[in-house]
Amino acid sequence: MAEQTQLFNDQKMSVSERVAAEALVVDVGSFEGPLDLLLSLARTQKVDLLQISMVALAEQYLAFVEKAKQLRLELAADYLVMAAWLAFLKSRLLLPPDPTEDGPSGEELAAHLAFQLERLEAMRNAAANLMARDQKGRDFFVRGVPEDFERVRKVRYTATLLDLMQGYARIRTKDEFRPFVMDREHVDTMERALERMRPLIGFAREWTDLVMYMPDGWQGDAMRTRSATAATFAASLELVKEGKIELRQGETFAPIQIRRKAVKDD
Amino acid sequence: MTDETEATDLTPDENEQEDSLFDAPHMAEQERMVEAILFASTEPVTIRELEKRMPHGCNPAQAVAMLARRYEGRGVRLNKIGDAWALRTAPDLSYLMQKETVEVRKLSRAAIETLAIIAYHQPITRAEIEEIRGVSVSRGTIDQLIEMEWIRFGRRKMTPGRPVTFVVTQEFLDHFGLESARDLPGLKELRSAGLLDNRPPPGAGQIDDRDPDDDDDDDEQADLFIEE
Amino acid sequence: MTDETEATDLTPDENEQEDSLFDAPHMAEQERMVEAILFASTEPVTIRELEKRMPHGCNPAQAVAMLARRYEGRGVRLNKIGDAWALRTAPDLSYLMQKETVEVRKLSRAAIETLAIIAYHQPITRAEIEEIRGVSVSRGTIDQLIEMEWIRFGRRKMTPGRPVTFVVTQEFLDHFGLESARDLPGLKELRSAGLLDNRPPPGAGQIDDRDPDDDDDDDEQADLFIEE
Repeated sequence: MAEQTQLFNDQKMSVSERVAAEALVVDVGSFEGPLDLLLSLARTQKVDLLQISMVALAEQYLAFVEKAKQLRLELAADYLVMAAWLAFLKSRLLLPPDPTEDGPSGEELAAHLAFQLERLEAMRNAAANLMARDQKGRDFFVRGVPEDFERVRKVRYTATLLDLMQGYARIRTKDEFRPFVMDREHVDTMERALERMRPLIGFAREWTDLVMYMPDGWQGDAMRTRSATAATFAASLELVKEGKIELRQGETFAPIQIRRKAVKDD
Repeated sequence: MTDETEATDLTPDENEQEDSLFDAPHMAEQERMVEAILFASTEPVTIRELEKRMPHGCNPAQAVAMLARRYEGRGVRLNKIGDAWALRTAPDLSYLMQKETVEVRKLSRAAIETLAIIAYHQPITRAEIEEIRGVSVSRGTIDQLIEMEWIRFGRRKMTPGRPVTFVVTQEFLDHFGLESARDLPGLKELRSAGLLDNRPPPGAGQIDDRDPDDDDDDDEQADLFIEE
Repeated sequence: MTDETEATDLTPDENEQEDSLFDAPHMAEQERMVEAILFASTEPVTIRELEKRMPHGCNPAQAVAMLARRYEGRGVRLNKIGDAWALRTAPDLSYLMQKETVEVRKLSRAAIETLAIIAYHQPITRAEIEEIRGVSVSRGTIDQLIEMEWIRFGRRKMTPGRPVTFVVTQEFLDHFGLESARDLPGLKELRSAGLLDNRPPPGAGQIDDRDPDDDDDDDEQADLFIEE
């Protein structure tokens, strides 16, 4: 293979081309992959990329790889893959087409490679042209003092009529609830129940359902009802202990009733 | 250097300049230079500094004067700041420079209560509001409501000190869909509407009335902070 | 009740505004407004945005056109960037601006090429960029371009794997003084030379068994689907 390459090199490559190819080897690190290298090699042919001799290019490339091997340069795998592919391409281009073989012809493959090289070069030129344009911050400038739109974060406050009425209701009934502001919401306490019941039990000459001593507004919500019931019941037990009231229940789950303890008063 | 000569090809004005390599550029060109420099500069630029940056022999003071005339009555004007110059947008257009992002927030409990008291009792003095609320009314709350154009000053009370009163505005009535403040439901109606009975404890209404179970734990703390 | 009627008198501005609710300001005034807004902003401003910020009934497109004429040949010029407009200093005066120049981050060759490939081929997938450059595109390169706001993700391709695509941004256009990506230098020539075609390698079957024609169909379909 190397011999063959050498042969073709002698035939098809001028000395200067070979020297150029060899010079590139030293620089292998600066190439961005095989396509980049191929483009550099193609430029040494000094012809339009469309007229480039793919056979010659393949040979230049193979010579490059050969040289790298001699210099014991580690070539990345993709360079070797490209070398194998170019060797294949070259044989396709040089040998008469084998009618039994499928796939694209050597000419088609070569044309595509030429297209790729041409496209890469076109993109490089485009990139250079782009960077040569007038650029913001280098050739033209934006306003130095951006009076950037003052972002007025306008907060619009809103409220509904319901909020308003509830707010008012809250204030107008505040007196009743004022002492309890710091209490846990939804939780009635025994202390509160006691406070509520003490002034009332004086009037409880008759048996009255304990439910009557539940705080206003605590029915309806299951959780609050439960809490208020427990608190009221606990308070009633406390009052019994203090000897202030009597407690009775007709049967299981019947209403619990209380009455002022008659003994003391009478 | 090459920049300059290339540049002259770009603008026809500059061709004339070429003949006069040793003369200063035309005044029209000097005006352009001043314009570009002032536009791009992050700070006001003095005449001295302009002189330093412009080609030799320029008369920046004259160029600045020409530029100032050119911008007269425009959306941008040339301002003198100390002994330096800067291009700034015309002050009468400053309203265009604001980008409003409106964020809708619920009014604080203090504000709602104050507003409610004013609505139900107007005209009412600040002292009277405080008496009803049982806490002092912060200046901020009143200011906020005035700024929202929901309340405004009413006439002064003919009591000692002639305190100002507050009343609600048409804007307020519009917002709440009321024809007049007298349309506000009375206490009795509030009660029959269940607003008094089923009232949430203080603080709860502020967050969300509908789901009282959620804010069990927060409420006590919230209460501590809400009152100003 | 008298209070309420007084309330409306509080905002005098509204009276004036009311008159002009149906008449937009004069075109000369609209031009001033556009000038002030564009002048104040470092970013290009779209016609839509101008419309939003100007009083109701204005015709910013016409005002911008008038303004563009006014700034012709001046030290500052009005650039069209996509459907947005921005005032920028005239490039021929760049030699005066050295002071303003900000050190532009040096881009690697890979980054510059990748940028150009995206600009000329957009929307383009990473695999397609790699096919053109013949090497893999490092994440850092893409990240850098995204961070500079020169490229952004475009829509996904409707090909297997639905790869993301990259497109250039308005900031890219603004930076290079382009009105649109169609104005890229040499774009027409490259296209007519077929260098912007997505030409699959012959016998792509080695990698991908589908008939190359199939790909074309897919692309067309992709376009159909993307609209949603």
